[in-house]
Amino acid sequence: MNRFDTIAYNNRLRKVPPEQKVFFSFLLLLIVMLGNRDMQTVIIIWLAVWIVWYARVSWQVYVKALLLVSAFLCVSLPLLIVSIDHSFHISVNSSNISLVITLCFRSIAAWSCLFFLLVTTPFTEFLYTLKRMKVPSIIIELLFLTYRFVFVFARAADELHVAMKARSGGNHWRHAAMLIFQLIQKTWLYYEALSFALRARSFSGEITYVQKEGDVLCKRYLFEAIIGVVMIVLLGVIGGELL
Amino acid sequence: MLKFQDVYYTYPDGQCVLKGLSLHVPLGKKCALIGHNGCGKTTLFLHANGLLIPDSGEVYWKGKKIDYKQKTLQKWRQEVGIVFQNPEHQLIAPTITEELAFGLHNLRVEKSVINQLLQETMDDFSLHKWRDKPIHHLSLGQKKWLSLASVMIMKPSLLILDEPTAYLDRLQVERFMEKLNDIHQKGVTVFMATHDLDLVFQWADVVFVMHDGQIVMQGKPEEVFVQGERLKQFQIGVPLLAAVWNTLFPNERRIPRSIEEIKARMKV
Amino acid sequence: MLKFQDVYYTYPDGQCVLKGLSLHVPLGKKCALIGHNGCGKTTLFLHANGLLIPDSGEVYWKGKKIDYKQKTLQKWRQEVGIVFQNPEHQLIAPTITEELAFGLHNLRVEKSVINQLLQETMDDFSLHKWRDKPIHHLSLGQKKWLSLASVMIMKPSLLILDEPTAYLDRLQVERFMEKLNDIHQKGVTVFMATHDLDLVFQWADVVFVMHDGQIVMQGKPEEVFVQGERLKQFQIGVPLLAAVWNTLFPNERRIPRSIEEIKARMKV
Amino acid sequence: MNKWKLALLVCCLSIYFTFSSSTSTFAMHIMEGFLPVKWVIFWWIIFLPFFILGLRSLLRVTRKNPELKLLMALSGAFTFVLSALKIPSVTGSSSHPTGVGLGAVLFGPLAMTVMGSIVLLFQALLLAHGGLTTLGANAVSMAVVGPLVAYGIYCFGMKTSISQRLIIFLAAFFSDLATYVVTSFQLALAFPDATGGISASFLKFVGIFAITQIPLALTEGLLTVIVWNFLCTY
Repeated sequence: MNRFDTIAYNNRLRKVPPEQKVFFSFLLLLIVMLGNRDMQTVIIIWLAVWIVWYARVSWQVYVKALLLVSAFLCVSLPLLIVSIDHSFHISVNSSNISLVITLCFRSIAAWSCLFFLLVTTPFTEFLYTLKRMKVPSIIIELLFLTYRFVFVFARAADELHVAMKARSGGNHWRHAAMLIFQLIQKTWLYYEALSFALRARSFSGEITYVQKEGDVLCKRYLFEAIIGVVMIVLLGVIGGELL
Repeated sequence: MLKFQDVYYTYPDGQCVLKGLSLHVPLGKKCALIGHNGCGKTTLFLHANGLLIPDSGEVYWKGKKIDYKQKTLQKWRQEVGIVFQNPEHQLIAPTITEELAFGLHNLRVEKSVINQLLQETMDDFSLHKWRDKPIHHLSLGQKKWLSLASVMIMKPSLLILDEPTAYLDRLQVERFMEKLNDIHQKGVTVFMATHDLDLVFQWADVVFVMHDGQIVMQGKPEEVFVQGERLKQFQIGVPLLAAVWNTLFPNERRIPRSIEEIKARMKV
Repeated sequence: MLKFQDVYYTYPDGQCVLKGLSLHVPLGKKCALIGHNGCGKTTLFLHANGLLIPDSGEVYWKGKKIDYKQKTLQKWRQEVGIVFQNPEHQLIAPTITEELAFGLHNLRVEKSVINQLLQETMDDFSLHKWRDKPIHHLSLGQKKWLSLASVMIMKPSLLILDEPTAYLDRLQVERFMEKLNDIHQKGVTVFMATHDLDLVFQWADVVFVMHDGQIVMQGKPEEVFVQGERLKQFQIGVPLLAAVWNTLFPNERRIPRSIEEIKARMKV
Repeated sequence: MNKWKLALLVCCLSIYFTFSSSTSTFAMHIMEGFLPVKWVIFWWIIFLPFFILGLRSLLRVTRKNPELKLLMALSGAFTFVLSALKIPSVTGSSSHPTGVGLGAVLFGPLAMTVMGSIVLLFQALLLAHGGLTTLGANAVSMAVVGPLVAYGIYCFGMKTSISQRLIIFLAAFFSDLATYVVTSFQLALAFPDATGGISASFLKFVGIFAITQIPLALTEGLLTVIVWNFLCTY
């Protein structure tokens, strides 16, 4: 988790306005969901280029994540290929196989869109975009605060776990219960301390966030994105399978 | 400036922490509060801007008795800035800009003013280089620095700090104290609790010794730290410098407060 | 006793922290590690009982090269006890008794032995009076004390401490250091990282200076702290005592390490 | 224990067990792009009314007491972190809407829906688990049905004289089962069996998941009871 988050702050597309990235990946996601297999293949490859080359995310990270997702997929596929009739007779149906292949391409392409967003856009900047999209402020506030605390707890959990390991522990289910218990205590401690801090700063009942400003549209990437999307859509139209 | 008169406070769990505390923080001075852990320092600070309300006794701010109405509180809290011990317990927003703007926005300051203050504070605390970093990528020292900045952006007239130098290394302490002196130069009264007696000795104008919910000694550091025996009774020691000096020159009552002062004296 | 040879370590996020570190902690000595924040001290400690595995370089424990097999690790971790910086993130069990027994349970020590060790440790650290308290009701100082006890119950032969005195008041520091000396007297090697140079100067037999992932200086405190200029380069200062002494008696190279030593010298 | 503290504890526990480790079993988290478009839309439409109702109840609660936002965010973060931790026997297990219902008693059941969805969003955007298109479907099983079942069992249990621990165990156990049945149902609808249709497909999914889910539901129920014991004792 820390890893993807760190990459999101340090990749080469960091300075590209978040709206551009969010819109781009959402648009591609839409095309993936509606499009055919050719379009999905092109999108998988194209996004790999964006992620590894333009954003300079290390290819090991990308490949590892991709393998993990493929593994998840593989686990679930046999279930779909096999069909059982009422007499518990197991058979393999050829129409199922083509369904599964379609599913594979769609899933991986959709995942690519999500992953692109994940490694190029810091979560806070994603929230700015949500705000522009007029998502209710209570949701954004909660996401905003949660994001801050996630890393506080991640650290606490991590240090507790190291301390357990230092005393040869951490493999027992009872230790897991202890860890959860400690984290709950920390949660309460944080609540008490932070509510003082909030009041000390005249908390008005509304957690705020300023608009990120000064982003300029990045023409080079915008240009490529538009051309690419148009070409993919054309590919779909020529293939005649769009929608 | 800030005055406590006979303040009593008992926590809801029955623990009585302030037991008739009286204290006067004078305007424009560098004040230090010392005392062993658990003597009530943090509780005292929480009374200094109305986060806790005394069970009995009065608190005065700039000569006026505090009435704990919402409006008074809001103004008061803007004028008294507190930097808590643990920056993790103070920083609320996940990014630096938002963290700085948080207090201002709560006071419904106008956007253009916020932006201007943001710019100033970023310059003042040289935060520009971290600007794009999220708070969870900062080190502890940087978090401490940021929590000071996010309090100072409110332009308080009294700055309260709880153990600001713990876990910092020498260079970080130096930078931090330099900044505090800067802030003090600009007219802000500074009030700090710490265990670092040498720091207190060198830095403070006034020292308050707290013990068991009361202020038991106060005065200039050279006056307070001469009374080694009494301090011992309150579980507080003597700054190393004072101890060395007393050993070397037991008859000389005027203790130098820093190495520079020793150097100067040696020359004379 | 513990030896690092040319150890390199890079965190998964690409941050290179140890850059060819070599270090030898001698048996039975009181060792101190100093260096500015972020120089890699904590990472070094995590290598000292196999919580992290070096990218390259070797670690030796009692002359044997560590092979990082499960069995070696378990024995090693019993022999090297680490007290981490933040007691909040070290204590894991809900009660004091369970916390103390935690490590022993993991080693599958017999119940009767555990009970006996518990009794001993409780006596030794005078924990009886808190025995029934849940851990989250302890103060920070007490938590630190408990985390020391829960490491010492494993009878390690090397004790590692990361900033043990931060946030403690003078009396607590004194008690803590007394205990450490006790432990050392019983034959345990102690290895401590701290920013309190005066403490190091008074207490340590050997000082290691760490900078940017390497050990750059080492030796007896009197030898190390004489080199003020070099230390400055590593963002480390000089203990106050040494600074005072140098100012007062610039020609005297033998710096006393404590006030007692000054007193003794004055008599002579 | 004061009321809000209790609320926090329950809420944390509950959300935690909902999501504890859906990371390792694909089953409980339908991954991005897995569902065809029409089902994506369908489940979003089912999910949104609950979400909006939840949002309204949340607004009501936080307007009265703004600091509760802090509490909710803290428990959300807590949940998310535990779900991302790699500790044996914490992960490797499945989803568990244990006490979402219990948290619901204090926060209001619909507020739990919002918190649950937020955790799902975090899992998608920080870990790439689950997904945006499938968020609707996942939220229906984990943030709507699971909590409701737990809530129902809790309310029912409190009226009887069954011991509290047993109620908690049962709430945990059954809400987990409910979640996985719903997920199976969602998958069956989207991928009907070529010969046996939806019902055969449903049996197929339920049958296979049962092998992994029932033991996990049992162990996690026990884990919940242990943590609950700690909380009550100390």
